[in-house]
Amino acid sequence: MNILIQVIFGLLSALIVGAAMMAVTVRNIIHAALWLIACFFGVGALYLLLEAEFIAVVQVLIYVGAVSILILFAIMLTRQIEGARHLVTGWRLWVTIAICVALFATVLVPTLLSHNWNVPPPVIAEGSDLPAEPLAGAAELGRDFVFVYLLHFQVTGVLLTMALIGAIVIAFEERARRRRVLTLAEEHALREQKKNRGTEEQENR
Amino acid sequence: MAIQIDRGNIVAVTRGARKQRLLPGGAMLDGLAVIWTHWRESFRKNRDFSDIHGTFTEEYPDQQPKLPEAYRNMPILLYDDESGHELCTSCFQCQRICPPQVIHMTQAKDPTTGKPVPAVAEFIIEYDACMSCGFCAEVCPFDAIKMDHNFELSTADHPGLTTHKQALLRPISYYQQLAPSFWAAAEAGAMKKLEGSVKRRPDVIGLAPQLTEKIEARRRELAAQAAAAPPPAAAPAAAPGEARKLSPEEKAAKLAAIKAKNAAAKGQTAPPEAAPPATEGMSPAEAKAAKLAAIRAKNAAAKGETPPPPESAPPADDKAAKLAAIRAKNAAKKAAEDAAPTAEAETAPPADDKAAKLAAIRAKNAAKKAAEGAAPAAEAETAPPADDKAARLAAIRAKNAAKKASEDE
Amino acid sequence: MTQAIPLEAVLVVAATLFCIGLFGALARRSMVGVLIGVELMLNAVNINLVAFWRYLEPGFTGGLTFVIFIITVAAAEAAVGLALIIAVYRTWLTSNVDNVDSMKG
Amino acid sequence: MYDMLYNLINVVFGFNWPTWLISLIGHAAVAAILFAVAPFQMLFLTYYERRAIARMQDRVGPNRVGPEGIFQPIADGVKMFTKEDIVPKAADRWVHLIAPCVVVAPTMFMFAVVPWGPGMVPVDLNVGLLFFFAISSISAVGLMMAGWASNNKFALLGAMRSVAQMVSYEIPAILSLLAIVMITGTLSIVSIIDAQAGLFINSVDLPGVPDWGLGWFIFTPVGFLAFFCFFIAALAEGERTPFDIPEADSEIVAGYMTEYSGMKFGLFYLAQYVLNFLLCGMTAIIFFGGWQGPGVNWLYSQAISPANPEGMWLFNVLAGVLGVFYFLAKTYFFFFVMIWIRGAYPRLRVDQLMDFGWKFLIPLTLVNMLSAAIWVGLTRWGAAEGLAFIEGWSAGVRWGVAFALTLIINLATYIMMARIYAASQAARSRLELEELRDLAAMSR
Repeated sequence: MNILIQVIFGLLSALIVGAAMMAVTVRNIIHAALWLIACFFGVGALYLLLEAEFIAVVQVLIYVGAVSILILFAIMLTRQIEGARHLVTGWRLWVTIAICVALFATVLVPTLLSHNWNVPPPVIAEGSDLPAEPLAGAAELGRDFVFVYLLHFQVTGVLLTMALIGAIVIAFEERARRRRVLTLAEEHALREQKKNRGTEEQENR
Repeated sequence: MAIQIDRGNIVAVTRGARKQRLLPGGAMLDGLAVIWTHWRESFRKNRDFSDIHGTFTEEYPDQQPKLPEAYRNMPILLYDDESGHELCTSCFQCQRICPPQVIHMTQAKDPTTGKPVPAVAEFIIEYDACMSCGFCAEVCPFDAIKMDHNFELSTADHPGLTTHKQALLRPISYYQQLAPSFWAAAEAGAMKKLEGSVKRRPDVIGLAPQLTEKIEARRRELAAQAAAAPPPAAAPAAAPGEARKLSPEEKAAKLAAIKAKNAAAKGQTAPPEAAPPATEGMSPAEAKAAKLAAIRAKNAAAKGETPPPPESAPPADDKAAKLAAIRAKNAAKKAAEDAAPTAEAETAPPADDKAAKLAAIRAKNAAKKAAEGAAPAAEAETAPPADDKAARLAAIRAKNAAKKASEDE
Repeated sequence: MTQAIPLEAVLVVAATLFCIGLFGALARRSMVGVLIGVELMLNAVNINLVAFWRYLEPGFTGGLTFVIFIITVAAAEAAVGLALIIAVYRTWLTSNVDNVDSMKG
Repeated sequence: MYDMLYNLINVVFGFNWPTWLISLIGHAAVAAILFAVAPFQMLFLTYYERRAIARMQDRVGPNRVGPEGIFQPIADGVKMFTKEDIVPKAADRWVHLIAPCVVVAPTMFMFAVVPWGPGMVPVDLNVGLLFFFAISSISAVGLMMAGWASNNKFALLGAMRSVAQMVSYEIPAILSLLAIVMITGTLSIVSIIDAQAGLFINSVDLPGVPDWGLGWFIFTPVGFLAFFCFFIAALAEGERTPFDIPEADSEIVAGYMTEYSGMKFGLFYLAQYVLNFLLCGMTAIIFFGGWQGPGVNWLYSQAISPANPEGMWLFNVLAGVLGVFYFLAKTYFFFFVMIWIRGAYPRLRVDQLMDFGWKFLIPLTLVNMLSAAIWVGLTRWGAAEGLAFIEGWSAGVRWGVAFALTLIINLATYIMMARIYAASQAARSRLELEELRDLAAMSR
């Protein structure tokens, strides 16, 4: 069983890292968004591997189903799909790379590897070689949301509402500024008006 | 409430007051119920059009549709069942009115007088471009063109959709069966007009080809009975036997014309009639004659640009003779083309002999065939006594020409 | 799972994702690109939280709760951020970060 | 299942393969069965739909290929396979290629949690219901990819419409299911089916009812309203006729499928029909008991199961066959209802669709959730939860009170919402009419 899990983990890590790399480097912003979706999906699968089923499903539902769609919509609304320079250039690029590599190679990885995480040994159930651990699932999560983290839960709800209202307010366009799509009757009326004006001018002359 | 827009005027049409229901959405259920009724009733066949339920489908290839009388697909031409006379008088009304201009026709002419006859010589409708408007049938004063009910016209042969008279003709009884009441209304006038035009049609003109063939077959039979004696000897043909299939009378006419031309052209050697039987023993003289014939043909071709005197001189009282003249010209031209290589072959002695022999044999065969074919055809063409009128005429002319030439010498 | 793969491996994957996201957020010129980088960083954090939950405290819901909150915040952030992008695009007709500099002194 | 496989391979044949390999083989086998079933469903449903809609329109439908035309879908499949695959020159090649796969893959994924009969579920996820809808939302990405990659305005328009529609209608769908989740207290699809044993009243609400497998949620007011909302939302998600705006062929050629041909087009078709099948199946599972029906539970109690290892294998087969029969019968019935609705109603306008989803269905589902809460409170709670006054009531009385109360709430809400909605729509059309009148007057 371990071999299978390790192989799957390796493939998923490759997918996550590769897709993320593509997402930040490709020129076409739509492709970047699609790579981002692939990355989200890989992360969701990793959650499944980590036995966090509810989180995995939520990841797919929110990130893949909502956030990425939102991003795609925004890209299509702004219509800037392929720019000439999609990344910063010159020294700024090199500094950025340096920051990221330095963070990764000198801070994060050494810390992660050197720190003793005190991982408790898995509880092995009797008569089986598989671990039988009490995993918190969706039911526990739901109960804790109501009993333990109620305030946080409410605050999150308020945050979401505010974000919703804020997004609407920011993106709202005044009706008057919007170019109206004319109905058939309106078009006809306009044409008639123009015609009338034309004949009046002629008469005036 | 429905909104209707009519050139800027808004007309609001309000329906009757809506029924208030206990449960909103009941009208949606009513809609579903209607569809349910249709679904349930569809398992029986619909009987007539007053019944709004049941399956209306006609399963076409198995079940032929019952077409209404006024259904129209493609135009057809009518002819009288009994006499075989076509109703069409080539008045060109349909050709004129046809919106996609797919109707083409030529008027028949009296072969003896050359005057137009109220009959059609060739009638073509391009079915592939026809739009089935039915104007031609509407406009036809003689009820000769009608709309067919046959719609199974699909084919892989696109040019084949250009339909000629032969394929367009249908007997009146066929149309009568398609549209009995329409024909009943038109019958009296149409038949009267047909009688009028039949009077002005000589011989086989204006007869449906189906019947023409029958008549011709009958005549051929008669001729075979009458002509027990061998046909008049045919002259050796200058042109090699053509692979092209010609109708017998055409061949005869051509032969005669060529004979005449040859006679006119050379005018020194013996009249061609004498030559053929002698050529049996393949003598060098014979080869020489054949070669000569080829050369003569060339000459004739060269001359052929201007109308040869024997053809233009006599009044072309016979249609066949006139045709023969034109054909002779063409044949001569072709003969010249064919002869050219033979003439060139003269320089090479061994080959030349062979070629000449071959040409001679071919010429003989062609002449024989022509002679055989000529008899019945010529009989059929005109009255029985003048069995090979055209050929004889041409032969006489040729003889005269030969005589004249010898005198000149 | 816990036997087959050490916690460090999962954390390293998360760290890599975080650094890539950081690079994207810093180096991309278009606003949507920056947003994509930020989303990647948030996902890296989520992986960390789930991994800690699974390896250290599988019986408690603390880690999962945080993930849910972060996802909520990310969704809110995406909504507001994209609304901003659209508003900016409407005003300046560009979605490049560098071109929006009217506040520059 | 995996124990059986393990026994078969390692004990019977003595191969001594490692457990991970056996596990992989087991998963692969289940996946292969599902992958074989899905296209078959699609073939059957296309034929079924064409025949049924033809009957509703007083026609016969396809009846030439094979007896009564049953090989028509196969002929269509052959046609699609042999057709030329055209990619527009200005299209984004790779995205254009991947889009149909992205649309099909989630629908195949969704089969993973669908129970076909008692004990016949590929994976019993404890968040199965959420999984189902999370995965179904992925296909929106595929539609977007298809629409964008085609480089065609109709395709993009269709994709935008379909994504907007899917995202909007996912909310009422999930909210209406949440009412059921509140009553059952679980997200596992298998548990939801198990909760529907009983006779018109399920055995969870009223212990002791005879178990005929008819304790469906449709017989409760909460379940009925949830069904109503869910089925409408399912029509919109599956792009069925009153909501087939994304591929409105009279407006925008074929929507996101415009630039697709051959088997890529076939894949979109496949995805659509499989999704419809799954949505009908989900309706059957959640509101109509899935495989529950008279006799199944009794048969299954005699069979080999985790609860009863001493059973007879014959009963496994019988219970499985009967259960699958009930499930498929219900599913195909709902598909028939979809066809029926297609035959009856015209297409909505885009703004009407959005109005209907956001202003009518979502409030209705929210009220339904309140009803569900009342239902749960009245049937399950007692003094411990602060409802001391119902402590003494018997289960039957509790059920009756809950039924009456939720019925009143739901019915009143429905009538009120429908009236308000109709009035608002009428006012809107009146406004439009006045605007038109003004314009007409201006032009004169």
